[in-house]
Amino acid sequence: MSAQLTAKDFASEQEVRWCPGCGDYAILKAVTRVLADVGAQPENTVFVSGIGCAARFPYYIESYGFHTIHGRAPAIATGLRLANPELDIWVVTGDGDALSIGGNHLLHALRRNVGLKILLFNNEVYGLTKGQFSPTSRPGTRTPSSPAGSFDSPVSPGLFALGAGASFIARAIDVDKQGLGGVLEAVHAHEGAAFVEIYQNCIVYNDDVFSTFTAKENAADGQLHVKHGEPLVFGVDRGKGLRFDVATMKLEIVDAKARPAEVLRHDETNSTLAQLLLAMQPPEFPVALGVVHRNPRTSFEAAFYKHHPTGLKRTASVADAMRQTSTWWVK
Amino acid sequence: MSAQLTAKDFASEQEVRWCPGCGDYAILKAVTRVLADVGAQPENTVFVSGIGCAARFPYYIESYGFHTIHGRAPAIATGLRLANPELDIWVVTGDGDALSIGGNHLLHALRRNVGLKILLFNNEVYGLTKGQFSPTSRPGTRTPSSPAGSFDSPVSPGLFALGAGASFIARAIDVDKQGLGGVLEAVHAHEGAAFVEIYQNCIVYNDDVFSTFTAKENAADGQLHVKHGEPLVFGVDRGKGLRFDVATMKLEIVDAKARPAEVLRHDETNSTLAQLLLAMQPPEFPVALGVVHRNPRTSFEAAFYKHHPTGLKRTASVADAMRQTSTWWVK
Amino acid sequence: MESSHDIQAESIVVRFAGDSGDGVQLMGTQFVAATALTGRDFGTFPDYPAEIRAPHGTTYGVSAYQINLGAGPITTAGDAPKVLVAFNPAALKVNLPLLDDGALVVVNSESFTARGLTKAGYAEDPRKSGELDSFQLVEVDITGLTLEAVKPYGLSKSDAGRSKNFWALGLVQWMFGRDVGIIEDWVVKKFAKNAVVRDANLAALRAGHAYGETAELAAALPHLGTGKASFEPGEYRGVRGGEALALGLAAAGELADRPVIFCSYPITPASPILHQLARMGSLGVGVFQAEDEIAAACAAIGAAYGGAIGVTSSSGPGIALKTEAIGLAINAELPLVVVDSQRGGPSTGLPTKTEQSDLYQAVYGRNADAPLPVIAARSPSDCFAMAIEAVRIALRHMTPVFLLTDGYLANAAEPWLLPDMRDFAPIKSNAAKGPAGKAAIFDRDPKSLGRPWIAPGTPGFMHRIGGLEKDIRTGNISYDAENHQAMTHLRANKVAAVADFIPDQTVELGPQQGAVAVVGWGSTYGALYQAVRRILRTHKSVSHIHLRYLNPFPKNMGALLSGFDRLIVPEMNMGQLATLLRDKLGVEVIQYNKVTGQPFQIRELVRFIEAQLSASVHVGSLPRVMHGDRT
Amino acid sequence: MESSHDIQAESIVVRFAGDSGDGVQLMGTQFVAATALTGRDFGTFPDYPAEIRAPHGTTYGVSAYQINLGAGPITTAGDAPKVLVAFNPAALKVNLPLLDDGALVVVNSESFTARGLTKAGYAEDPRKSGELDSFQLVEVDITGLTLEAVKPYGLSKSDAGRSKNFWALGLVQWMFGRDVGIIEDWVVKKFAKNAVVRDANLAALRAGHAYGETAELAAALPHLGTGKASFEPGEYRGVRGGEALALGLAAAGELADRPVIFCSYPITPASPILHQLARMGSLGVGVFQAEDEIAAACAAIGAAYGGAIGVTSSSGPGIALKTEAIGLAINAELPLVVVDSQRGGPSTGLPTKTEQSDLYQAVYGRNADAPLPVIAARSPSDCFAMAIEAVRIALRHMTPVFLLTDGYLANAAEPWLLPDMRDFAPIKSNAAKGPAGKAAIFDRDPKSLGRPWIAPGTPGFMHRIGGLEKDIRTGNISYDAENHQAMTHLRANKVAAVADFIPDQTVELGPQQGAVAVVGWGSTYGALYQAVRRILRTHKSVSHIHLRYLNPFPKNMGALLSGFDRLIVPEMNMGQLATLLRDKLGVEVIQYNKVTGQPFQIRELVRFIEAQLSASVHVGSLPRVMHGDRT
Ligand SMILES: Cc1ncc(C[n+]2csc(CCOP(=O)(O)OP(=O)(O)O)c2C)c(N)n1
Ligand SMILES: Cc1ncc(C[n+]2csc(CCOP(=O)(O)OP(=O)(O)O)c2C)c(N)n1
Ligand code: SF4
Ligand code: SF4
Ligand SMILES: [Mg+2]
Ligand SMILES: [Mg+2]
Repeated sequence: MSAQLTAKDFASEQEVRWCPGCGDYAILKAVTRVLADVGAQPENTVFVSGIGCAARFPYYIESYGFHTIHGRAPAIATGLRLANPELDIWVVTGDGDALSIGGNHLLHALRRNVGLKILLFNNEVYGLTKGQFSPTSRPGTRTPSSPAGSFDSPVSPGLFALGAGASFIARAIDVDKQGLGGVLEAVHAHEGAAFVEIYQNCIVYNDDVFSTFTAKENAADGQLHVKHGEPLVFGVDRGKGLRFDVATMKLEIVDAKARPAEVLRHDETNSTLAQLLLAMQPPEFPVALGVVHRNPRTSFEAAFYKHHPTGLKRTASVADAMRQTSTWWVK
Repeated sequence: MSAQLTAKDFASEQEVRWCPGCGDYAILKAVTRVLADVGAQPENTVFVSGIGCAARFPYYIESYGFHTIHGRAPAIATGLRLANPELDIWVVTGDGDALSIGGNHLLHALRRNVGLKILLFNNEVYGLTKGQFSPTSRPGTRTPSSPAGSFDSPVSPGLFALGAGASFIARAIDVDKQGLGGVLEAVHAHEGAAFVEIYQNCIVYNDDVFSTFTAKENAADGQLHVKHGEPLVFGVDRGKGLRFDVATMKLEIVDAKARPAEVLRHDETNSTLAQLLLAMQPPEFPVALGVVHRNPRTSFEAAFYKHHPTGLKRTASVADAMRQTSTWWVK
Repeated sequence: MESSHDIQAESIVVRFAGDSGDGVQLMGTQFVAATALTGRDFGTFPDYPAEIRAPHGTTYGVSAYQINLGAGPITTAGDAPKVLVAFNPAALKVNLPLLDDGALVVVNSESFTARGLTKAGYAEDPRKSGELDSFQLVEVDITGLTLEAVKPYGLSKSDAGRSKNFWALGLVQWMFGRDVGIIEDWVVKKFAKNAVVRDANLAALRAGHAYGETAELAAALPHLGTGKASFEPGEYRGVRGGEALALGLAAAGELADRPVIFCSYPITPASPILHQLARMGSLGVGVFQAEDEIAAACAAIGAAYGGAIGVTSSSGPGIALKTEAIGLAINAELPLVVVDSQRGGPSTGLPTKTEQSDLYQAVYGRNADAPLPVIAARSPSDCFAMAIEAVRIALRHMTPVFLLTDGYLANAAEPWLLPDMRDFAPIKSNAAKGPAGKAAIFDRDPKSLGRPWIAPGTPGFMHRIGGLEKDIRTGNISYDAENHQAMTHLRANKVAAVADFIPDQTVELGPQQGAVAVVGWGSTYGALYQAVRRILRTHKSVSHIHLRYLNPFPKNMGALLSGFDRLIVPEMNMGQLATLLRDKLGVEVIQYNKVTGQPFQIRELVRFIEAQLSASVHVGSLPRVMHGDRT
Repeated sequence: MESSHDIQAESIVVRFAGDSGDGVQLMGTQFVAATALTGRDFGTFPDYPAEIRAPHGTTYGVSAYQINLGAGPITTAGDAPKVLVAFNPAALKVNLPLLDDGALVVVNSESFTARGLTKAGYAEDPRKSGELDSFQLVEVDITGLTLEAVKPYGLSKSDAGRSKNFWALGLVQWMFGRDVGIIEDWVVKKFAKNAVVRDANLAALRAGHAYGETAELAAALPHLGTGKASFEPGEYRGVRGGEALALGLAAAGELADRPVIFCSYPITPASPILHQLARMGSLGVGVFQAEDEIAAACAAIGAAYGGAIGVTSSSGPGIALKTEAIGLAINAELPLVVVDSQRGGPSTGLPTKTEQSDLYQAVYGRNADAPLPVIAARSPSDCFAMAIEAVRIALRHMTPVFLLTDGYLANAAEPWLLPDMRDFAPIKSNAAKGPAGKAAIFDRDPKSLGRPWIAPGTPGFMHRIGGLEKDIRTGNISYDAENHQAMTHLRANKVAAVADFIPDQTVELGPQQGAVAVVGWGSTYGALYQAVRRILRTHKSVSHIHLRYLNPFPKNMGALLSGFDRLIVPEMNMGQLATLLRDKLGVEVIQYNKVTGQPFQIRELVRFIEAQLSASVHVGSLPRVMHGDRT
């Protein structure tokens, strides 16, 4: 492996063309930094995206990149994965790209556990097409296509991924260097499909939609950063904790200092806990961030190559294969 | 409303063309019976299907029917629902039709909570195309397209529906008259999207794949019929019960007679319990059957018509509308 | 007093250009509103950047708005602007190549800083480099003068700067010898909720106008004057294709007395139709924003099955995804309107650029023999009539219908003589003829071959339909060989039957027969019309024929075209109508193809057509395919 | 000793028919295997019911297998069977209309019970009603004699009955004067795991054969004899189109020395290719069964991007869904093979019936100007060669390529002279010419216009591609007008360049120029060939031209066709090649269209062509479109 590269080395020569102040800039910065930190090699790194503002991402990274068509990135990346399982393949997608038109491919990439690092930039809006509501928009969102407020009930990316059988589910905030950085490193290390929902601020069409928990003043009570094996606490000086009440089969918030024993510890392998954490919503509950669920299992490409032990190298000839049935000679 | 109709009245004149012994026959019988029992009217009942053996269903029911294209029935039914919210709309689909090609539309019909009665006939195989593995096939399934055994990890229809935010999730077995009948009645009564997974035996391409819990001798220990508010017990003389262990955040089986207090009671509104029940698999656990989850919320069409209080009747004229901007006269 | 360099002409093309944030689109639309009231004809076209909001001052962030105004008939936004107002160096750089010789160039001098010039990619200040010598340059510190004017309202510098466009608008109004009254009225209405902004904009507007008045400057500023249009009497408004199309669909619902359910997934440049219809609930229009284009097409089919007017809309890539579903509508014989707002391709291509290249997809682009009617709008206001026509055909013949429009029509605006809705015949659909029962479902109208439209909920008519081949009489599934042949003919005959209901093809301009006919379709109407009009002035024999019905062709097409020695077919694609003419009529055509994402320019068409006119009549000797003006 | 009614002919058409459960398909394939060894040429076609396993004894549950055998060249499964073996009344009812006059009809008498007759929809027993008078009826209690024969093995009645097909096969073998040796060998191999079944089948087979031997019966049973074919020397096997196509794709991988990644979603009649390739892992073939057709096309594109040979396969409705993705492959300039196994349509249509109606979709069926090469296989064994050709074109020009086949080719079988793989040139792909760097990515081969194929993982060549229009030099996104025009031309020229690499169009049969040429494409090859051959015997001047390259056409096409007074274009669609010929070559053609889901019959073609030959040469006086024989 060649000399350690820096974040700069992963910045392509292309001029970045997001709106000034777009959350995508912060994500781009975090990704290039992590690529450098984990010692990724540009030639073995591929960014595949669909269509959308988020999907512009590959142009700005000095690696291989494929800006494909709307919603299909996971399917294209799956084919690429089978052709070359050695690559680091990142899929960058938006809430519309991934969950509106692309929902089916995301479902199947996750349940098959294809080795893809999937970053979903959720800004709860269709940015590139100028601001219509998306499947993650909250009811009542006023947009050009919902002037009186949208009335679709939204889907939760995390719960959807869990239902699809994802082996890795994480969450982060665009401008949270540390949180996002940590998640991206875990993503890079995961074999199989790694799914990350990144709360991304669209300053033009959906500004501050996440501020209820991303804003400085709301961070302490609004964010719960989970860590495997550690108690699920949050709030100013981590004074609040999560407790599970078997009677109601629901979570509740308790004084972590007063009743430490009752506070749940995070188990990233437990999907029931994952469901409870992913379902939490402000203001009643904080938003769970970090690696919420990680339960490794055989990746799709590993299973595929178990069926192709020679790695798609030929071990027989077509000349023989065409004779694998009764043939006859004419003299 | 006219005279009470019988199951026979709901049988169309079309000759039924499934393979002799196919589980679809039993389901057809149950559906016609329930339609009669609930006093459905043929002219206000519509069966919409995609493509597959299951999707042949509409031909055999004396009602309106639309045998559409592969995977798209939920989308077509959504449009029909908006055009006429008074109808009883049933969507009949297979595991391939609903979860392979149709996954995206099913996701969105469920999260929007469109008033559709969705029956998924799961035979864990593509029947109509002669037996290839499907997204619900177990790993190792040998089929024409997986001669050495399939290696896709399957998706759980129930968990997928839960992740999509379904307001109603039930399960039944094709030949279980009572269980299936009860579920279908609940489906008929539900407003919003009602999702049912029916274990259906494909005698030709996947015979007995469910016998581990459907076979008479396995029924007692293999099936848990849930009922809202009642203890979650099963086994011979209902001697076994489900208990939740907070330490492991997992279910365990206990002696229901010895420790009745610890046995969970079914709460169909609790989605955490739903996840635990839907995830249970034999042989460790019984298969949960009946109405596993029911948590009513505003249906999509209700929200739509709140925006169209006059029910898409005109309250203004185009002649006026085209003048809603500055106009000028030329004399 | 007249200044030497005043501009007086039949019509004048004006262009405003600046950053996405500079509000040139608003400035343009207000200028047009004012223009309309002066009895001028006009054509406009906005030129958006592909990026939502590109970094400030960059060339790819430049937004422009072009207006062609004066004596009518004006049918395009004009070739080369005579007047450019550029708010920054990037705007100047991008638009300079488009200008007519000697054009008036008003620049915002404040923006010509070193930083602004580099951002625009200018090595040297164009004001000094001499590259503006062939133009009339007028430098005005628009920013500075605006800040000055709005100071009383104590806005932040950046907020205050936002009034620039109103200041410039005031100045332009003065140059055209108009006051700013009606713009003031609009500002007062528009910013009613925000008094400070309202007053700042008003102040800027008036200041700009006053700036022209001030004697000592007048000399530098030319007066601009155009001829007046002679309009047919009536009530007019300005309209864009997207608005007209949305209104047309609502009107069709009114004429058919059925709800319209519009199912779409956003995509450029089709979204404006979605946005317009989302506000037309009171007109009996329901809008469903689907999860993707397939769902949108399918939901529209479901709505049609349910008895509503099902419409789906997209652009090329999205239409491609609807292909399979459209086949279902053909087989199930359900009415469906598919609106295709064409854009540059293939694949994602050039989303914000215009093109006419989905004609193949509309006519031939399905699996199996799957014919359907295809029509196209030819101008912004024509979108209204053609939307009604599309619904009329769909309901009469019980078939999906393609309505083609494009990125140019979607955004271009023109004056629209408001129609009297009583002039449109009601839209009838086929009712069951026989008694209740399945037999009635496929008991077709003998002329249109349309079947009765019977929705679920109707007692006594329960039946099953689907995508499998059906028996021509009973509608039951049929794999019978002879029946499939018969159904295949029926589907072909049904589409052919449309020709029995549509008007004969007419000649727009020029003789009914002669040496050369220029045959076009869709949004090129305006440019072809003007080109032929110009040539006719020189007393040469040339005619303009413009198609709105592309499949089937009007019945008289063959006869009409045979009356011309040569047919020139200009298209913004590689020759798709040319293919249709060869395939369906067996005629030989001379193609003129331009695929640049830009509308035709009148002058390039004139040049090409005149070349053909002077060329020998022997077609063989002519190049069969020519290509667009690359400049 | 010869019985009066023996059948001796150049070739004989035999048809086996019974319930889906009766094993007629197995019977057919074994009879063919035996036939091959006797040095006869053959063509076969199975006729499956649409239902998986329809209720026993119903007409729509009938499965049939037809073999045309004898002196070559045999290129179809034959028009009218001379021999029918019917296992039950339904099988008789369905197949009787197909038979040749005086055909031999062997029926299983046991099945002609009242119940069996009603299930088949017979009001009256056809054996008594006289409707069999014009045939030679032979009644044999096949079931009874089979049970008799297998009694020793103590099978249940229903299991024992399963050996029926072997009993009948033994009898047919005897009628053709053959022994049952090689069938015995096969049974022994096939049922090695189940001795009882093996022995029962062997016993039935021998009993059927012995039944013929038995003197007193021989009289009733005719001997059947055909001419011998004169085969080119070499090693042969029987092959179906699906098998040949799969082997061809694997062979292409071998010739290109790249893995083949085949991405598909099951659909009739394309699935056999998927099933075959799923067993070819050792040939470097990876199979991905995707969640839908869109994912299949996209995964194949991703695989191609990754440096593997990406192939996707489907039938009409599934191909329609791939349309948008194929446009991406065009814009990104990635190699992709799209195999379209055509079937009856529109929409779901007639899944199990054959048709040639996706030619429009392949050539014109995309948004925008999106040209790509289209080729078609003409016989089962030709699928092998054309699969290799499709990959060769895709890699050379870096473009998606359509390979058209259909339901007939997929399932029909014929003898295949096994090729020597050394006769195929290796398949080359474009390597980077220049030094490492982005510049190399679009540095095209000047002849093919194909760009270098550089996959992720290659150091130094990191680059970005996508579906937006790109700069013709740098490959960066470009919205530039002139560049879009240039790229549009480049895409057109690239496809046109394919013609510089493919062979000239040849004439299959008949003179190089003359009165009439019959021009066809795809699976109609065999029928057209025989029809023209028959007519040539009558010394009339007619030629057969069959296209394998449909877009672009071979360079000499225009010149070649101009050598004929009239062109007859028979197609199993409404005239799609006819459109292409008019569009691309401007020629006038006489269409003969049949859209019944059934392959052409030689006799109907002969009838039509001869009518054209005797008609006056003045084309105008001829109906331009004629339709297929409805019987
Ligand atoms: C087939 C197709 N349909 C629709 C579009 C238009 N389109 C492009 S991006 C987009 C949605 C973008 O939203 P999201 O995925 O959330 O990305 P964002 O722009 O918000 O980052 C849409 C509808 C398209 N390009 N292609
Ligand atoms: C667009 C399209 N793709 C593929 C097919 C072929 N096809 C028909 S049904 C089917 C799958 C059927 O499986 P499932 O939905 O489980 O229904 P089942 O037959 O098992 O009841 C497939 C692949 C089709 N008809 N249309
Ligand atoms: S529109 Fe929103 S998401 Fe898109 S670039 Fe601008 S700020 Fe970012
Ligand atoms: S194939 Fe299977 S699912 Fe289909 S009809 Fe036959 S038994 Fe039923
Ligand atoms: Mg978004
Ligand atoms: Mg199934």
